[in-house]
Amino acid sequence: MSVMNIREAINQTLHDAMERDPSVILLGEDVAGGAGTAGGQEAIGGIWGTSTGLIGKFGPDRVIDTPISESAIVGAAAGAALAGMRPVAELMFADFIGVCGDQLINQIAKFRYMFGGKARCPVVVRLIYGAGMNSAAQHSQAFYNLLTAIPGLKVAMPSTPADAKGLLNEALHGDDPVMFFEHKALYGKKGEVPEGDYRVPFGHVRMAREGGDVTIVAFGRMVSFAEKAADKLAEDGIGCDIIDPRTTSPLDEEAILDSVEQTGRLVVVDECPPRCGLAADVTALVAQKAFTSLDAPPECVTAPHTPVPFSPELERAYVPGPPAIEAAVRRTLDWG
Amino acid sequence: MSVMNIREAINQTLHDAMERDPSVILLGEDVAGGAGTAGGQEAIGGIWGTSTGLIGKFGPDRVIDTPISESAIVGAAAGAALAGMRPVAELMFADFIGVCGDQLINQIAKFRYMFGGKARCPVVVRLIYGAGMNSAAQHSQAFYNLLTAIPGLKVAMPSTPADAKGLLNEALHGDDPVMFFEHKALYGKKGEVPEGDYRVPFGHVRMAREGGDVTIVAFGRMVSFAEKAADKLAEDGIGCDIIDPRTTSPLDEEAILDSVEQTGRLVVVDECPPRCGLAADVTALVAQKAFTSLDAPPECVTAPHTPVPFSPELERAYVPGPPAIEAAVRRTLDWG
Amino acid sequence: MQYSKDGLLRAYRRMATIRQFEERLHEEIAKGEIPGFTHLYAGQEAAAVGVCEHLDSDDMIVSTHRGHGHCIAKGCDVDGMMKEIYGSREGLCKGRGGSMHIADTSIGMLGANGIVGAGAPQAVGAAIAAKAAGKGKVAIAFSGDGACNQGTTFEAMNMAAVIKVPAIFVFENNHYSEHTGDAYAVGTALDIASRAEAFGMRAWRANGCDFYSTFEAMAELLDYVRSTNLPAAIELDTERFYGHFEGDPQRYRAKGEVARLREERDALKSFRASAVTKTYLSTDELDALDAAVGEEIDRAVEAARKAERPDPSHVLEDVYASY
Amino acid sequence: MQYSKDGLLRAYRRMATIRQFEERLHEEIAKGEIPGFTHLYAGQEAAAVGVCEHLDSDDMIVSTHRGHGHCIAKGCDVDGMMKEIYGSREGLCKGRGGSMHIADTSIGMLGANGIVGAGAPQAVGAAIAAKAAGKGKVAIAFSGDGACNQGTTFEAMNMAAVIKVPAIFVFENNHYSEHTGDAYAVGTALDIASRAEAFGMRAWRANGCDFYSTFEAMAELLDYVRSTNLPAAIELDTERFYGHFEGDPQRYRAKGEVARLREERDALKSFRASAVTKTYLSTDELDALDAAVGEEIDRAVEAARKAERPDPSHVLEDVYASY
Ligand SMILES: Cc1ncc(C[n+]2csc(CCOP(=O)(O)OP(=O)(O)O)c2C)c(N)n1
Ligand SMILES: Cc1ncc(C[n+]2csc(CCOP(=O)(O)OP(=O)(O)O)c2C)c(N)n1
Ligand SMILES: [Mg+2]
Ligand SMILES: [Mg+2]
Repeated sequence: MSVMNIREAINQTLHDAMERDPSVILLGEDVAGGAGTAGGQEAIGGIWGTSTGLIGKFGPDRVIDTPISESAIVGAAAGAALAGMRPVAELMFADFIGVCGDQLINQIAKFRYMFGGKARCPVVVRLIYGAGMNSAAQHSQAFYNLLTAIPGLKVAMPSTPADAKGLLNEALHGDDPVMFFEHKALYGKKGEVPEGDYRVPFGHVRMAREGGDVTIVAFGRMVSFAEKAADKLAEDGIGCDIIDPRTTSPLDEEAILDSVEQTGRLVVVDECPPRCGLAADVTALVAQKAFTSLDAPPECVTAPHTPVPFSPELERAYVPGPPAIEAAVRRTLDWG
Repeated sequence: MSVMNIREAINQTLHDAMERDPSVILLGEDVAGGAGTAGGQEAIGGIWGTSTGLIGKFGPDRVIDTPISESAIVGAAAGAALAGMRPVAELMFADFIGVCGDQLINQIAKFRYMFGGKARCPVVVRLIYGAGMNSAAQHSQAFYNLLTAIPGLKVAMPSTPADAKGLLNEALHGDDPVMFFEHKALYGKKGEVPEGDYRVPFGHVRMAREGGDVTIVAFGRMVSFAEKAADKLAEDGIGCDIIDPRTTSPLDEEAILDSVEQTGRLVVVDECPPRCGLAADVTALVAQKAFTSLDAPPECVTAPHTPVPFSPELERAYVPGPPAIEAAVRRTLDWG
Repeated sequence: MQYSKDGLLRAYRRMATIRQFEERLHEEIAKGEIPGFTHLYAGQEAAAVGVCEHLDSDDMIVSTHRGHGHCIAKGCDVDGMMKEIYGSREGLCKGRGGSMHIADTSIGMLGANGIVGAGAPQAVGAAIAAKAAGKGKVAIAFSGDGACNQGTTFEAMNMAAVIKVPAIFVFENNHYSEHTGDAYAVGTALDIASRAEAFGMRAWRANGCDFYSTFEAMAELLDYVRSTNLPAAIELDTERFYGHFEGDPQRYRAKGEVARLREERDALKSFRASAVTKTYLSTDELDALDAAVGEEIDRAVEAARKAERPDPSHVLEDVYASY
Repeated sequence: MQYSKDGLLRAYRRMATIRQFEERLHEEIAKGEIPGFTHLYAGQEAAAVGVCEHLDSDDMIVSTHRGHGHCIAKGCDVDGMMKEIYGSREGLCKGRGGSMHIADTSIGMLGANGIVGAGAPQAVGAAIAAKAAGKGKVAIAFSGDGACNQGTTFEAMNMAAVIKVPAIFVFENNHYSEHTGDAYAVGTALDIASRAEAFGMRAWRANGCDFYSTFEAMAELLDYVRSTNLPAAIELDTERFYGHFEGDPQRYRAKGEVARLREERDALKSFRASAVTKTYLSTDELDALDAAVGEEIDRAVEAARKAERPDPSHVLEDVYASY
């Protein structure tokens, strides 16, 4: 075990994977940075600090700075994967899935099925996502809901450094395309990370906390907000189960249902707007499969049905926060 | 009133709008057809028969055949709308939203909000969608779930000729961007259509049937399948409320909740795969807001979590059909 | 250029296979035997074969919605293709793909594609893999005159030039994208190949209705690409003999256009003419090949008709490798 | 070319306003006064102003993430911009857009855009509207050397050429896209303008650090576009004086690069030099303008600091015109 933040955990995992497996390549805009400049590529180390040191070790044939051409980036990753490689494509902002959407939803997602199960397309797309930095409507979105909706894509979103390593490493060993969501506001979050070839299987929740009175299912950055809310509630003797699904596709339905069967109460916390999102998805799951267990109406705590606003005051109102979660939990308990 | 099919209703509405309002233009691939060929543009009349006769009447400055460049098509529509026009952009297949996703989800959807409420972007995007013609994974998708998830877009999907006219006409009068979904298997469906400037306001369901025992919410082509299932159930004296939401954004929550409050039973029928879709969306709505009314677990009848397969046998298994709806209704009645 | 007799016979057989495969599909589709919608490649045989005769199974291609010809030229199993098009469980893609989605990655056929322009970036990625393998292999994207207007195609060309990989962009200009003429839809000042040149790569031009012309230009191009690992492009002037898809009334055609094309621009005819005059091959040999191919196609259709149908339960298979 | 004194003073004032606006933001951002991330336009003033001085409010522009200069040049209210960048309720976009999303459609400024390459197709649509209005108006897309690699930019150029509308593609080549040099990322054989030519449109080239050079090339270009309703392009060789965004450590720069650029490629300096030698304007007049602009910017910052903040409840406004 060593302590590091999520940025470092991702960086380390990429280093390890590229070391271990020569078919792993990284491509994206400024993943090294500095190509064609006086400063040169080793000076930069990527925009987000997650690819630091890679170009020096593995060179420009494996750490590929690209033009601003997201369709070509993801498309090239798709083609390289069909040809036997394991490409990691970086989308500097998850907001850019619209620019390369077809390669995600009609290509990578469908090859295996459409081509009769023989083609293999193990692309890992790293999507840097999320609000909280006043980056406004086109650089703050979460969008994991849209990709969770697509059969053929797996979707992961770690909220701890250990899971960042474990899930990314798992993705880099699997044969399926994985959409790997990294929250920009979580990069600095620290924690213990197991050494070596540590993997976290997809489709298994992390029980972030066990409390027994209410089930909170929270995604990505929302996990820590749920924890804050739970701390407050604990002062009043209210115990929360906090479930971090870690992957939304596959989703560990059982763990969620098990918890709700105990607590009878569900609060889902999602950074996306409410319509056709994961809050609805999990709520519908529970309504269908744990119908008799529910003692109160399920609660969805989500962003509002608006674009992400720029101004700090507005963005704070936009992002679901601990107070909203706390209130929702109390509503489920006060109900009836 | 006159009787026509959905194709004709759309064609007539486009004719009327272009006649009435010189700022209405139509653009897309082969919306006229025949540009740069010996046959000439009037010979073709569009791929789907929905734009027949337009080029002859309104000429190539208003009925614009484009190169195969969906981003430029929707982007040009966006720019023309910001500049004061009312463009109608045709996406030959809804499956192509990935190719022009950014213009839909980050541009058209956000201008009004992001630019302080002053910009107006009344683009109508016509998306031809749906399975049932053995067109395989990349030409059969519904995808209205993905666009319903996006704040700033309105989403309509008529299932009758009258609604096709009324909703399209409404879209062409409004100041918001509208994603208008036309099911290819419904084009030939006939019905009475009111004359003149007939409009159907968004956010109001059509009660396709009132039965009182079970609430079926069905989208697009699924409405007719729900009707078939309801005919069968009627033989056993089971009465179904069939709700055709007509627009998924805005969604007429009240009408759905009212019906469930009466029936206590909900079946949602959606042509999309199950994750983060409208079946989950409506189920979550009801679970939250009509919790005490539900007498049985809600049922979601959707496509499976797979791409659309080519083979007729497989596609039939893929598309939710009357038997699956009937079975779901019976499950809600037999429950407990 | 020197040709071997075997090589020429093989090329002819491939072209004849494509032609007969497509002509036969045209008939069977008219009978209502085949589900979905189908884009026939007849008329463009010299393009697919003139390109692919240079390749082995380590070289890779990505194809289009009009992919039967590329598949056959690259060596896909004709029986498996026919079964796929019929939607059989025994098809190359288990009946899940159909006409527009045939692939066999094991022989470097990375997939036909229903999305116009989606393939070109994928060829760039395959070219990254080809370069990494270090054996002078290449990756080829087939695109049409319509696809050359899709942003992805441009991005792919630029990226291939920037990252310097052996990607080859083959533009089959059959002068139509669906119902629209290239004279309208391609804004290019000169020709499609000149677009590739504007991205800083070398480009060739050839007659895509003539095997020799395409084959020889590709020989030069491949010499260049295999030795430099740099991208290149070629524009092939070619024709399609059927509609955009089966069922297309083709009202955009000039009167008698198809008859004229079949007279003047038939790759099989022109091959026969030159092959015979150049004395490598006799008319008898070619006739014999035609007959053999005819039997092969008959057998393929017979087999496809009888092949196992998918079971509804199969719909859930193979979405993921593991779940 | 003949210049009027008023015209030159106006152009200088606009350029000085952009420069001081950006220099001041640079200071205020360092103090932590301003939320979000901000891309400064300083160094490229001659480009925005050299283009926009030809336009009136019926001509339209679409801009980029680095949009302050375009906004000011097109006539956006400087106070309103500053308030927007501060995130105030009184900002041009009510604080919902911020630095990257300033727009004022009422004066033909159709929007800055955070998505690289998104603007070019929008300019094609605006050009459709311009052509329909029939008054010789144009629509202009500003793009960078980075944006010239985005598929949407190519599609837009092709479509403008095909449908024949007065769209103008202005490429501001400041030689960097984020941390990458154009020497790497632009595969183009010749220059960016040559890409536009490959799509069949006329293209110009000018010095985007020199007002006269840009202005004169644009005069020619606009004559051509307004009279033909055909698209055109121009590549402007220019420089950015700050990082890609505020906070960028700029490790990709050569040693002393910015100092050299400020010495040799400063549009305000070069304007002063020629303006004075050409005797239209005196140094005093320009100094007075600088001072006036300085006060205007002071007032704008003061006002932005004091302006009303949004209320959390405002988050729900204006998503739709009607719901
Ligand atoms: C992204 C996308 N847009 C539109 C279509 C519909 N479509 C299918 S084929 C085609 C024409 C393609 O023309 P071209 O590239 O010249 O190929 P050809 O059909 O001539 O072989 C179009 C528009 C599509 N499949 N994908
Ligand atoms: C589609 C998309 N990809 C990537 C980015 C991230 N990004 C913002 S600005 C920029 C560089 C743009 O370079 P250029 O077009 O030269 O404009 P400049 O910054 O030099 O003004 C990048 C990559 C983005 N905003 N949108
Ligand atoms: Mg073609
Ligand atoms: Mg630049």
